[in-house]
Amino acid sequence: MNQKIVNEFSITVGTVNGSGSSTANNTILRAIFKMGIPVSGKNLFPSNIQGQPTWYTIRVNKDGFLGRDESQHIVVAINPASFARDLESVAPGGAFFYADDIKQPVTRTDITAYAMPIKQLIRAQAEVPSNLRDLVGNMVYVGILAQMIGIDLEKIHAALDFHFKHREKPTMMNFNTVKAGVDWARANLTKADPFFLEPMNKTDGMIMADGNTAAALGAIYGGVQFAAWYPITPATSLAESLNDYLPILRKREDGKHTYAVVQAEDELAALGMSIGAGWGGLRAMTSTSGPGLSLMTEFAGLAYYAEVPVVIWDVQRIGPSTGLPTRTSQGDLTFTAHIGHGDSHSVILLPGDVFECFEFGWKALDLAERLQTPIFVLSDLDMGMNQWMSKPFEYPNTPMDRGKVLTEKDIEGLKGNWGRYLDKDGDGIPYRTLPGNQHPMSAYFTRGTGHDEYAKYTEEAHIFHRVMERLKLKHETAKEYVPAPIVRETRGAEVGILAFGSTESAVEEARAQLAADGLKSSMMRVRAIPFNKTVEKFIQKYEQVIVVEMNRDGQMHQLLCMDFPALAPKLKSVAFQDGLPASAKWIREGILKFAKPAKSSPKGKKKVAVKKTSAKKGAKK
Amino acid sequence: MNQKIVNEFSITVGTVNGSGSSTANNTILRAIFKMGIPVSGKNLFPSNIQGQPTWYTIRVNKDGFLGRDESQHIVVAINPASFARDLESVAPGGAFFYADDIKQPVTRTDITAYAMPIKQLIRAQAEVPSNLRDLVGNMVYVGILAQMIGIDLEKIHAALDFHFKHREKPTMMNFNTVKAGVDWARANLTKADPFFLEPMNKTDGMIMADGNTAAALGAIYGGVQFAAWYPITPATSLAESLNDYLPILRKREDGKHTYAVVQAEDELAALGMSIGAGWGGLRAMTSTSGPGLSLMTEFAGLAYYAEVPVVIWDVQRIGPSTGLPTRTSQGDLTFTAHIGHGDSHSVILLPGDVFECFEFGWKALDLAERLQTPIFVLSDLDMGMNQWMSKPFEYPNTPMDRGKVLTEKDIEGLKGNWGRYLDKDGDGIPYRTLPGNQHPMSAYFTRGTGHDEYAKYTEEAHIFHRVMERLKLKHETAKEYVPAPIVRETRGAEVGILAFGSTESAVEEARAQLAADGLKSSMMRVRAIPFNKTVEKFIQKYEQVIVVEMNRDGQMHQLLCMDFPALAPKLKSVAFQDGLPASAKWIREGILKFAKPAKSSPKGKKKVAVKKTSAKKGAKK
Amino acid sequence: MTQTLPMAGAAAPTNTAGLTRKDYQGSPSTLCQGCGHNSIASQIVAACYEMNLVPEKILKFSGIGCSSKSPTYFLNRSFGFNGLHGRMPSVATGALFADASMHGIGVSGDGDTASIGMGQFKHVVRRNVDMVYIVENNGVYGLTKGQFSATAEVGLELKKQGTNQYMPIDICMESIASNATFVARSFAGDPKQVKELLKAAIAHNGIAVLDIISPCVTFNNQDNAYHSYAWGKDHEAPLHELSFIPARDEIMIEDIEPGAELEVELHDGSVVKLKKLGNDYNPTHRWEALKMLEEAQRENQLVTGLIYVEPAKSSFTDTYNLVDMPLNRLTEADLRPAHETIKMVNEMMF
Amino acid sequence: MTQTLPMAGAAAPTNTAGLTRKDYQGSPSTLCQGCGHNSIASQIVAACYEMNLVPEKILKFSGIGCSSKSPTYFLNRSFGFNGLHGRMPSVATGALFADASMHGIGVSGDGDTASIGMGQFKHVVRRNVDMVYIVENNGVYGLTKGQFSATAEVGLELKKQGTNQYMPIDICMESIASNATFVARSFAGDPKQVKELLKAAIAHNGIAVLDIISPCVTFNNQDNAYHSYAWGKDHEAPLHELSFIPARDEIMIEDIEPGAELEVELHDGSVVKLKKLGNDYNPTHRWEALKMLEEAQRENQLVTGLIYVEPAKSSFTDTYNLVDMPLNRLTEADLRPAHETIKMVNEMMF
Ligand SMILES: Cc1ncc(C[n+]2csc(CCOP(=O)(O)OP(=O)(O)O)c2C)c(N)n1
Ligand SMILES: Cc1ncc(C[n+]2csc(CCOP(=O)(O)OP(=O)(O)O)c2C)c(N)n1
Ligand code: SF4
Ligand code: SF4
Ligand SMILES: [Mg+2]
Ligand SMILES: [Mg+2]
Repeated sequence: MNQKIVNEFSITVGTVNGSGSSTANNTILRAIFKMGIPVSGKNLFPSNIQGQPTWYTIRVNKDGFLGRDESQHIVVAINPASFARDLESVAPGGAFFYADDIKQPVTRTDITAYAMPIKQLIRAQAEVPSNLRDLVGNMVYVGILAQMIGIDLEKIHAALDFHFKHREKPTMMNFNTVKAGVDWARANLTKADPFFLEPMNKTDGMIMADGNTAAALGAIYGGVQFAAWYPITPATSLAESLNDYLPILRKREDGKHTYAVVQAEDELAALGMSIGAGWGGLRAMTSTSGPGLSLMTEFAGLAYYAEVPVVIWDVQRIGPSTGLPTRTSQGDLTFTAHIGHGDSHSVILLPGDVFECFEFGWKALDLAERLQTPIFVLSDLDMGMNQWMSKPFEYPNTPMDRGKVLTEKDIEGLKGNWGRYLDKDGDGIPYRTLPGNQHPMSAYFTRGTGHDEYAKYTEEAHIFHRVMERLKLKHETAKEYVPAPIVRETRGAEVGILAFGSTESAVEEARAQLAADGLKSSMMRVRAIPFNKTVEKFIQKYEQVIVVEMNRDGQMHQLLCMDFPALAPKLKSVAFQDGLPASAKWIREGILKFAKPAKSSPKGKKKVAVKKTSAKKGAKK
Repeated sequence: MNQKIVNEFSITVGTVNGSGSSTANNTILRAIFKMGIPVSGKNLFPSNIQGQPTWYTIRVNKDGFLGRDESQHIVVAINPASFARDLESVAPGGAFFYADDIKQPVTRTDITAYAMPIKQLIRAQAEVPSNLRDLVGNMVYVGILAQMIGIDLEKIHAALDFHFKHREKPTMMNFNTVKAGVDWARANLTKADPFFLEPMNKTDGMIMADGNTAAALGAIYGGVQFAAWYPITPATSLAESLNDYLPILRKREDGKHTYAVVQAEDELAALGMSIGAGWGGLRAMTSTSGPGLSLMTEFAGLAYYAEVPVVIWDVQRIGPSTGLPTRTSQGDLTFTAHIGHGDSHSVILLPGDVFECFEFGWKALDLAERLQTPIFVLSDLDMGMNQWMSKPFEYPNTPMDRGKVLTEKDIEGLKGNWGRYLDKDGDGIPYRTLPGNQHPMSAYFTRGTGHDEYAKYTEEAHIFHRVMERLKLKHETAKEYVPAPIVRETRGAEVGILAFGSTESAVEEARAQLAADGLKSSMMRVRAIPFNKTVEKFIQKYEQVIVVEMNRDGQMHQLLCMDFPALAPKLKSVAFQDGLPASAKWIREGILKFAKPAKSSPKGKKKVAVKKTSAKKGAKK
Repeated sequence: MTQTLPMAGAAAPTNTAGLTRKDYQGSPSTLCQGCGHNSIASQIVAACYEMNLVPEKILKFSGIGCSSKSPTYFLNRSFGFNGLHGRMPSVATGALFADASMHGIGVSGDGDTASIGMGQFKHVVRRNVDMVYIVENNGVYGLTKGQFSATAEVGLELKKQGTNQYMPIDICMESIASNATFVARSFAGDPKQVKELLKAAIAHNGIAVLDIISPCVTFNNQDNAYHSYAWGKDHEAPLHELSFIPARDEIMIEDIEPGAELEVELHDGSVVKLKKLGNDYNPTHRWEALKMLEEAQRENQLVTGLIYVEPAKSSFTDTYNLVDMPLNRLTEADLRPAHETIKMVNEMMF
Repeated sequence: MTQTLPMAGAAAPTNTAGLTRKDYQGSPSTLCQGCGHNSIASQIVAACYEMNLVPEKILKFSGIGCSSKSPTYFLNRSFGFNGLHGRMPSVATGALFADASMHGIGVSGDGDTASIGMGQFKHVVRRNVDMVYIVENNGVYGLTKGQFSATAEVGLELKKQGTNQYMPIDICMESIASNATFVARSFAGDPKQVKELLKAAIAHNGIAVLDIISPCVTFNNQDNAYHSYAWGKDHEAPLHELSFIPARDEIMIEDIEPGAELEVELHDGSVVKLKKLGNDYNPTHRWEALKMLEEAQRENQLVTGLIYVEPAKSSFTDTYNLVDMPLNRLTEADLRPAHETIKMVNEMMF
């Protein structure tokens, strides 16, 4: 056995979808999390319902780098159909656990292989009814793995207890199966691989959640009142979480509802309804992914021009077109920034983690009403559907911002002398009234056609021009309101790195590796469009700013060049997309194409321990 | 009377829509054209059907500058509702002809006013039945104007004869009414304004046409076989022209059809049908404007990713949203360039005049099949619906390019060993087969989901990546095929000007004015996206390149900055939009913000004669 | 903009809401003279006035088209939303949640509803959203100058468009097929019936579809010679003059007795056969309604009156069991969960 | 990829097209075991084989959904286009112009057709496009894991989705309302009937809508406890295990006599009442068809068989009077006007 590798490896389980292995995988993830070790889980699932190969990867990393690791140190192979590629995917020196009923040869000698008699062990579990053997059988590999790498059984129990909502019977049936695995492994297997877990205290006070749940919860704390949606992977669970949590968190004594969630007939209708509700004065949102967003184009333009508050979550998957519905991407950025015919520019929020999904969940609703415009929130499949460690969600630290709304009294005070699209404050944001306002001078007529400051129809060239210029001013104003970027400067940094969204963890890991290589970098994570002054200053400060993103065309780079032509020559693009979450590997390699580390490695800094195998792009072939 | 102003002024007729004045206005336009004088006509019409103010502007310019002139030298006021603003709009020193039944005071003394007894004169025309008096009455002002500025009566007769398809009766009834106007004016009016027409020979061999008719004709010469469309201003007349001319130009002995034009239920269906037809091997197209284009977003992404040839004409009107349906714009550029979620980039053609509408009408079909991708052609309302002088249309000078298509024989030769998405030639363009191919190995399955080189479904990361990279290569290849820019270099030019589309004439006029001011410029008119080497070289050559366009956000400037970050600091944006066609005035003023003329005016060059009044942006208030 | 209008409820001469007819008016119409859509707008004014509705309690919606311009021509004191072509239903559906005590009146065209808007139309019907859905049905696209719509008669010929090949979509049958709870048909030139049906529709809880035949005086010419005007007595040279639209009067019909038929000649000489439902017709049988419509289609008749009604059903918003206070008057206290809940939420996350 | 398949028409053992059943097969299905969609795919293979169709003369179309994946599971030798969600009709409409001698077979789902695709569905029906339009109807969105579709039963409860509030959309009634020329309904578990109706549909000139009830074994559970499996004999703790999908067999029914009824229990215990149309039923009366469907809705029955057919009409492409040669085989000589015409065109411009 090589030197022990502790809390710094990744585990991949290759199985068949519809086989119920997600309970098993979640149990492993949660147990490790409860051991205090930083951990993440990523589900690589097919776009069908049953019978196709699926993989779940768990990464443990004592330093907290939880982006995708291109190396698979431990592979658990349950699916005969993917056995060969699973075997091939194990990093040299890694461990390979496989179901012994798969009658295929283990041809590699550079790894440790363990055969697992899963079928046999589950049949021996008398309490498991025969129709559930396939399902509960997954717990066998949990037990074997627990024994071999050292997952705390108490934590496994806690994870099962949580999963089964504290119902003892199923918890114990599953736990007993885990223990059967443990017992068998203890009796029959000899540890020959280097991977070990040891308890830490790095997850104290943290939670585990996915971005879609976080977004829904954030929206609920933002007082969401109306959501219309149409099912689409990977956004579906966002709307479904609203259905899950609204009844709990907005329960009232009288049993009545302060909200409505509507499954629309398609995405055009979903956004149309949300726009109607937002116009009506409700905190309104919709959630979708690429194809749905494309269908929302015309309505997005209407909301922009008619100045209707609405929030649009786009949980990105890889496109164009239907693409790979179950793979992640940051590919909708340029499209969203200029969605719709004619001159337009969008306000876009870019949450970087689950915590921000929650935070932007409520902030987006504030911003929509403040700016009277659609607010797009671009999450992605990796952030939205996978489990992430996170700081606990924080209660909103500012009161709800309902924006500029005039009540009956206000209108009376103004003697009716107001204009829906008048810029009274010089910030480009006009005042609005809400339907139901009983003042006889409160009403106005909303339209997507040319209108003047009093919302009257017009075809006058100079008025059309004036209104459009005000919208431009409003976009300037938006810069003051949207979340500022996160800047992490390093003294003596030779290069600036600019990233956004779910790549954060992988970028930080790459930075640490580069620092070890001798290349110091500063980092800015952009959290919104339009870009504010801080973004410009950061770019100004560095000779080169490398823009890292998970798409083909370098879309953030495109938008930055558009907005900062004078600085464009400094901006370099590191962009890559293949549907898999970002890894430190391609980021590091990409950055090295532009910036070379100083010759000598900096004093004392140890090499980052994670071994690099000859990993390929797009891991699995 | 001031000094005579010959062949260098503009005439605006203010009337009511639905009143049939377009025959009158067209008659004036055509008669002047037949006098050999460069002339253009622009219709400023409301987005309704009857009863609203509408204006028609005719510009005559001996130097051939035919863009919009912000000054109105001669105004004809027929509409009581717009009388006051029509009166106000006359340039100082100008002429004002008005219907004497409008009982409103002529308050200005700096212009020449002529009252016209239209009602009275038409009632005296015995041959005009009473129900047609309003319609034919418009001929009275044609006659009066003809007499006062010198329109050749013979040419008026020719114009009427053409309009009435050589039917004598209506031609004569209208012509007699014109003559009644002439006679009355000769007897009753004294010329007091400086505007005169004098015959020239500058229109010899030229034709007059609108861009939509030209586009339809071009498509017919391109062998269009399938067009699906949905009515929308200002694109409707493109599809309707297909209906007009296909039966004439593709008439067959057997009375059968080689084409189908389908009015779809909406734009989603229009593009869907066209994609189906393009996939099936037909030369297929659709035509629309902004809102329709927005609705086509999802299908456009499918065609891009599944590599289906199809042509999409977007006759731009001003947006966002419904905007002003009857006003022009170049505002769909950035949106079109990145239409659809996910990574994508479009091939866009940018015709600059009616001649190119015809030319790109057939070329776009060639390109679509050559590149196997949607080809967007961005025209605009001004080019599409207004009458322009043009070189005669030219018969296509290259045979049809049907692209890479494999027949039964080819497949047999390859022993079926082909892949729909295999890049055999290294240019990113694969080979396709057409439905109906009877070889048992010819069939493939088209999808918007992930696919490999053999068109098989895949979720493999590296294959998805590889296919997307090939599409990027194909976009590079496109640069060789799309129309090259038109470059007009001036020796010693201090500045480069980059423009596209219908602004050409106004830009050239501005350049002439600037040259007279002492600022020399070179000009490049970009005709397609992706930008090719010539574009890059032009930008490299000049210290400053000023990008002129008719939209708010400087969209061409945006796209150039994205594509040429290293050159971005040189690129300056002159962008303006208010729905009116571009004028030399704002272009010149915009350019002067960046580039100052050399102190001394160049020797001998006379000032351009057109007088500048204190014209406002958005002319009419 | 600064004059103060009377507050609803203030003493005033006319109706029991204390409002005059003027308080229900809209801006001047910009539609063609004689367009059927104009008289529908007048009847909306009349119906709301006579029902003593407060304009502030009404929401107006429309799509895009000549018909969809109408909401600016009635009820200036009501909020209105003129949305996208074919997408009126979704905007209305969302907006009506804002304050469920308000009435929704939507105006659409046959192109807006039956072509591009077919999907949203069918779904707003299916959901039984509480609103009046008026289709101002002229068989053509007015605003884009006379293309066929999906309700155009089969065999109709139009210049530039050729001959319509398809069976017309029957708005009423479509509504009933999708389980509409109120379906009626009328003719714009029959203001009395239009008004009465409007009143019934406004009073209905749930979707009320009103298919109103509203001739386009400008484009719907069955005559093959599109816009042809005879030049001189001999009629020898008909001319196509697209840009001239003569002023015409709207076609108004006399009262039809229940059960009676009337042939109405339109401006272009084409004829529609109207038939008023008899007193013996029972509009609560879905089955009878379908039968009647199917027969009328074969007879080429337009049967007018209340075709189907199912009064008992709860409307879309009803099914959401909303609080009594209009949702858009709720405040942070009602909408943001209490501070202490955040701990619970974090615990739910594991 | 290099093996040579027999050319159509070559001598071969089985059908008169000289092809074996294998020549009609597709790739292995990736749908759930027991999914009704799979057996429909098999019947398409069987029908085409038995009708001696040449696969190269068939075009396959679909939208997005489990159902829409099906075209890869039959007729590998046919060209196929798996387009966008709800937009199969438009792609098919355009593609069928390419070579009017080909047959079109489209497969869609109830979500694909009746929710997002409602507009295109109604219009492809109205146009009478010559194709078979199969709706694999399971009342849910399978591929997105079990939300209600617009054909879901009213009152159906699903975990996370709540209770369905709306009346289901009846694909057959919708088709007839929009003047479909061939409308039939069947049950995936009745392969004989499915096959016979498929054959009739393929033979029909014009749109042939086939609404096939095709139970989703994985998500369509009327049982409130979504995916609940009893743990132990006492059934005390039902569990929600979303990621586990047990293998199940497809439900197959015995032959029903014409006119007879059969109650079929689905995997989740819910029951559908099937009734086969009797021999006395005349499917050429639109009127009778509507009546029958309306009654069946009230009786909560699914009536199977050929519901309506109108054989005489000409299809969409017929009305275009196309040349005999497939349009996509025409060449420049057919398509580009002669050189001399350009002069005439320029003269037409003034
Ligand atoms: C997405 C989109 N496509 C097309 C149009 C152009 N358009 C405006 S109105 C109209 C048709 C209106 O017809 P209808 O609804 O029957 O109304 P009418 O004018 O006949 O009253 C069309 C196609 C548009 N505004 N938006
Ligand atoms: C524009 C768009 N919206 C949403 C989706 C996600 N989606 C995929 S399949 C599907 C529903 C399919 O339901 P149905 O047509 O009934 O097919 P089934 O899976 O039940 O056979 C949805 C909503 C999509 N692919 N595209
Ligand atoms: S065009 Fe027709 S529908 Fe439009 S306003 Fe005129 S008469 Fe009415
Ligand atoms: S989820 Fe349902 S519809 Fe989809 S394949 Fe499985 S059983 Fe069939
Ligand atoms: Mg209409
Ligand atoms: Mg379904």
